[in-house]
Amino acid sequence: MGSVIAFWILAALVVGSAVGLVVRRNPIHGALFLVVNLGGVAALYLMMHAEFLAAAQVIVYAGAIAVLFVFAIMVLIPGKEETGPDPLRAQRWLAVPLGGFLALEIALVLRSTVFTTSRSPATVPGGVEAVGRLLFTDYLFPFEVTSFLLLAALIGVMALTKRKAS
Amino acid sequence: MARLVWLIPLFPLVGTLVNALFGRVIGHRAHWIAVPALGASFLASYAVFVRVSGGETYTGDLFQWIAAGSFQTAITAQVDPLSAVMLLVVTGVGFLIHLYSAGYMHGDDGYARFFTYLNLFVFSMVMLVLAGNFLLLYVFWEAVGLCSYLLIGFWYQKQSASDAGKKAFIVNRVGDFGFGLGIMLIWTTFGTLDYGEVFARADASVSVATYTAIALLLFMGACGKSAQLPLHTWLPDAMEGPTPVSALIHAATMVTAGVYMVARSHKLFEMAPVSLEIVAWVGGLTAVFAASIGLVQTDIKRVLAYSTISQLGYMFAGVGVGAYAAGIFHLVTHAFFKALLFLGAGSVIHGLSGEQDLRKMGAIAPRMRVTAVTFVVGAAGLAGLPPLAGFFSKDEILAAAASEGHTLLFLLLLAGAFMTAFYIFRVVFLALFGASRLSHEAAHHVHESPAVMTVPLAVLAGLTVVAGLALGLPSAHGTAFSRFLAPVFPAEEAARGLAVPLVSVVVAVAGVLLAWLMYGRRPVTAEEIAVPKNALHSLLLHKYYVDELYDAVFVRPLFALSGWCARVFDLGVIDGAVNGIGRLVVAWAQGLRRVQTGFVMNYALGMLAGAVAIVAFLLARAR
Amino acid sequence: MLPLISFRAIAPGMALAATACLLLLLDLLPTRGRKDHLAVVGLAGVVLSMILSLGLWGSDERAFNGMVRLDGFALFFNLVIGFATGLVLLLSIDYLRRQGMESGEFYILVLFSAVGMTLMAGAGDLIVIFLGLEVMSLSLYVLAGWFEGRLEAGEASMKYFLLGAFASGFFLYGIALIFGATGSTNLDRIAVAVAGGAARDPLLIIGFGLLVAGFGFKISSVPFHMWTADVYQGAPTSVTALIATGSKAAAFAALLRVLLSALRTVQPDWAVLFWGLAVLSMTAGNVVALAQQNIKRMLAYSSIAHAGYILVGVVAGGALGGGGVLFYLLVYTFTTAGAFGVILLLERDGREAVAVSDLAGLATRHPVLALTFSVFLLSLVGIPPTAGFVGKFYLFGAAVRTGYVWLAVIGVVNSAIAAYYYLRLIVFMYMREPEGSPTVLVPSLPAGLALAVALWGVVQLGVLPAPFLDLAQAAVIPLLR
Amino acid sequence: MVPESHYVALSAVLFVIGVVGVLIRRNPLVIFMSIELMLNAANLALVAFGQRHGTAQGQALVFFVMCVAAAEVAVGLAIIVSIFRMRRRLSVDELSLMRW
Repeated sequence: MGSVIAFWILAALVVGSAVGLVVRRNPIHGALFLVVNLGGVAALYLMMHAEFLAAAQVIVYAGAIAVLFVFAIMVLIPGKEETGPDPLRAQRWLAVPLGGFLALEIALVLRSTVFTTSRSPATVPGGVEAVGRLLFTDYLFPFEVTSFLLLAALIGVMALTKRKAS
Repeated sequence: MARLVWLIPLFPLVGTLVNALFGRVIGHRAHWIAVPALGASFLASYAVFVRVSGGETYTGDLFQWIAAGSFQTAITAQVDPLSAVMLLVVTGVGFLIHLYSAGYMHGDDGYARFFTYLNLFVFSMVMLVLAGNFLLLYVFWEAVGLCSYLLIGFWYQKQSASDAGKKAFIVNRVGDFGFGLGIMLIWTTFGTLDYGEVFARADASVSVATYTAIALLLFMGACGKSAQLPLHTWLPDAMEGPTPVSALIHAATMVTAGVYMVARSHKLFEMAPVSLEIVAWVGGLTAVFAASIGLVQTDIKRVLAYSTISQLGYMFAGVGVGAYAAGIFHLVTHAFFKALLFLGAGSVIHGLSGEQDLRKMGAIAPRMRVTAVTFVVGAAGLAGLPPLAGFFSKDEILAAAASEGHTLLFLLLLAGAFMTAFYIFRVVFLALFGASRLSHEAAHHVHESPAVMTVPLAVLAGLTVVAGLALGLPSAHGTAFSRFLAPVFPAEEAARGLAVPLVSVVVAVAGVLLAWLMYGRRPVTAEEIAVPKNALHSLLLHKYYVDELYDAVFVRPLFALSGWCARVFDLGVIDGAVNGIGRLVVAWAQGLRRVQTGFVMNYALGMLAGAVAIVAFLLARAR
Repeated sequence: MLPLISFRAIAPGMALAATACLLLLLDLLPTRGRKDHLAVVGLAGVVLSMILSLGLWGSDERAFNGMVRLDGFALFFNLVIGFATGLVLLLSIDYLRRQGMESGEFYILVLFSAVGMTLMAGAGDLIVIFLGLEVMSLSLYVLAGWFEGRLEAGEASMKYFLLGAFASGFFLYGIALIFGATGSTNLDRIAVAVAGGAARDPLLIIGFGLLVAGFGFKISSVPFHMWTADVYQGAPTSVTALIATGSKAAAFAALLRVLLSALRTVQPDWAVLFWGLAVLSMTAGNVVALAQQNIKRMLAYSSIAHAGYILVGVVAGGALGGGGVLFYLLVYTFTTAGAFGVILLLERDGREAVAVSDLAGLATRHPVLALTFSVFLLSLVGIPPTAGFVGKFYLFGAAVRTGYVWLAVIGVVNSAIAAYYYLRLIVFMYMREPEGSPTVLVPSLPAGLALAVALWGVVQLGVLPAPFLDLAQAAVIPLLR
Repeated sequence: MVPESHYVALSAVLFVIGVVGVLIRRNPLVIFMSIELMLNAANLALVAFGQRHGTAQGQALVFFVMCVAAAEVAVGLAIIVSIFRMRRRLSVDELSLMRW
């Protein structure tokens, strides 16, 4: 019962912060909402016994990514943003129904056979060990590719910033 | 024989390559490469022809072109009596016209370029005739079109010339689209594109509807290439090209490719009688339609262009009523006399320093004797006066139409014959005889063309005179020509009465007489020729307004649609105030906020809409 | 348990990755300021990778627990990607120096993106496709905005990045839903689940739809195409060539592998979907291209149209359609890289000559270049004997053979419309006199070499396509087992 | 115990909010944050599905997505910063030099 209440509280928090991110005009507020959102999702991971991910979420997402955003915003934007009339106001009236339609489609997910069949009894080990074992066996190759991906991103960023210096 | 056959296209190909690569060095000596190349090619064709007369045929592959899984197509050459005749015409007439061009194009800046294109054309045309399967036929069908496009726009400094080139290409695309589909349909129906195999498998096991579809699609291609209704509009404009090009490509050879193709695939057409009927009627209607436009044109080359369209109509009418040999025979004789007429017209134009307007000609016969005599021979040939070639070949078609029970078609063709005789002798009287309407300057410079131009005229005139008598005299077993083609086309029944020839001669003479009464008996002024006398005349002068119709129905809406799509379709919902790139750039520079629309969001909206639509579609299908 | 570690299976990609790392080191050495040698070393790596691919021809194995597949399909695409990357490297050398933007990182990023492409081509698991896509895209985002200081470049980079990331979001959510429906991201296991009845699971259907949206972005199919024109126009021309050839080929490789190996049993369901996408892409691309005045933009819309043609082959499926797609992508790589290569050599008044009117009179001043460009354009139209003709013939033929006659008809109509705007360029080159200062050719030996290779490809595949067609068809067979 | 379908539904809601954010905001940074929201939603779904199927694979996949997100953020912010340096403005509705 407690877990159900916790879920609904977290869900409200996560959805609320997401809406806040999208609606607020000030990007700084948006970034803070993003941090809240990411933290909320981390808590949801904990509830699903994915402890490793919860930790990674806080460290990588909330700790690094969101901070980068805040940093970029502080450096770049003097004061408020998105002033003046929105030339694409009409688009909002299209975007929201289309998004709603997408939500409707995804709501059909709940009719999936996956959720109607009875659940397998085995509980999933969520600790570092289980995930780590997977990463270094089945997912060894993508794991190595990830390192390459990060290297590519690094070089890309270097290239973008180095040119400024010269 | 194999080596001999491949030599025919090889010579012009080598000529093309040499002139293309070393054109700058060779410059005004380009004809020393191009003309001998054609001569050699002609000799090879002749040798092949002699072997074929002896009953030999040849089919062989150069190499496998596309061979993937079940689908195999090779570069195949096929020589039978039909292709042997075509080869002889293409290389023979081609050789004479090359020779003539050496004089006509003398001093032109693009001399080497001209001969490069011309050789390339002959190569492609020879390959088109030699092709042993439909795919190869299609390839060189496109290739000759490309050469035609290049040569029409040869004098690209003239806007009208490059426009004409473009028009030719676009109209031909319409035809080729059908042709391409037809070939695909052949492939799916028979599983092969090889002539021999396709025709062998063409039996009752395939439905008539399929045959009809194939035949009509192929005929669509033929209509484009051979300028038949309603795709005829490009040919008169194609006269913007140099005159030898008009003679070679737009009279003697390329435009007849459609007739050749229909004759070649007659097995398929015969499986669908309706399609042959359509071929005949399109041919007949085109013959009369184009001839009637030819009645009032004032540009000497345009008259000849409409005449070509009309004569091609005769060929299709012949093929359509099943008289294949007669159609091909007319193709051959037409190649002679129409090339002669074009080259003669070119000689006149050359002698008048570029004047093409009939209203500014007249009375030049005494000063251009060879040209005048040969032109009259050609005109008589076209009009169908006996005993010239045109008489025999046209008569064959008329007789076939009459005896196959196409009475209405026969009458149509007869009317066309009358008009033909009239318009061509109108040209003769206006250009060569009567009163001089030349400008002072032109009158001063009138001169006969050099021998390099008049010799081909004389040779073609000779051919026009003898070809009919030698090949076209009817006998109990058909003409000599049809006997030669008997291995390809089923033998036609022979021994027709004298009624048809008599009627056609009377009609032709009547046409000539009328022309004489109107234009030859007394001098006419330039105004009399040009001013539309009544609504009909005006309709004819405007070529039945076909070009205007096409422009209004196809061209303008397409551009409007394109512009509309560029703005609306691709940008989604945007501010209607913005309507021009230039204006936007300026507006941006001025920092006007009202035109700054955030396109990234528009693009993203498009993507979302697409994703939603795809998911909705898939879900709906899964229900 | 450790999975089978097979360096064989990833050798061609490894060669590229190792070369990229080598370039990183070489770039650090103090040199004479020019970076040509990096491009040459990179080219050597590309050639090595292609040789490895040829050497491995005939293998058919799975490695790393099914994450990687080494089969003819992957190897064929490695060759296509190798050609694309090699040509782009050659084209870039003098071009970058001319624009004052030469830098070692450029070549490194080109190689990085090539690694991403090979990953996509040889992926046996959705997550590897996703990672490969990201490696490729992140490099391309940076490359697209390489010409710092040009407003268009920054705009191109930003649009490409934002929309690409947006598309990645769809792609990823699609993967998540497919994982939910089948319990795996491995293509083989998905195939088993689909055959076992998961096909009607709405989870799988929605997931697949979102996946298609992600792929649609990369292959620039309508309605996910809108970035194409802006990015093609704003990016450096050699990068445009890479986006148009390599990235499109890689995306098609992954798409085709997903469709043919994981979802083959439900082909009728997705064939209808791609039928629509093909028709939309062909038509919209060609019609909008008619109105363009900028050559790069025009080629962008042409590339959208070509995505439509290639989708025709996807719809047809099987060895015929799949082989047609592979062959056409090879043809398209040569043709498009060649066409962009020609444009990148032209300058007028010291700026890049990218307007259609800049081509006026090119034939008289640079006849060889004009002829080369014409051959590429004719191949794009699909006029024989160029490679484009054989490719189209094969694609549409496959569609007719499999019963999609109307699709083929629409395709043929479209190529007839398309002829107009390609030929307009030829008309400008051969039949117009220039106004104002003439367009000049900036000679460049490496670029000349690239054009020669591309020209060879177009002619070779047009005149003697048989061995390559066989290769393309054979490459699809392992997917169909 | 909360059923996994709840988590998946929540992730769908998050995903849609992210999509809408991309569509209605003009600041590239905010747009980008909305895209992060989309990735985050996918992560939540992956974990929930993993639980459902009784495997840790979902969690392993999320690990990769996090790496991708980190790499994207690095490159994306660098691009946005470089644009800002060039134009001194930052709103996608002002990035419309190229059109049609």
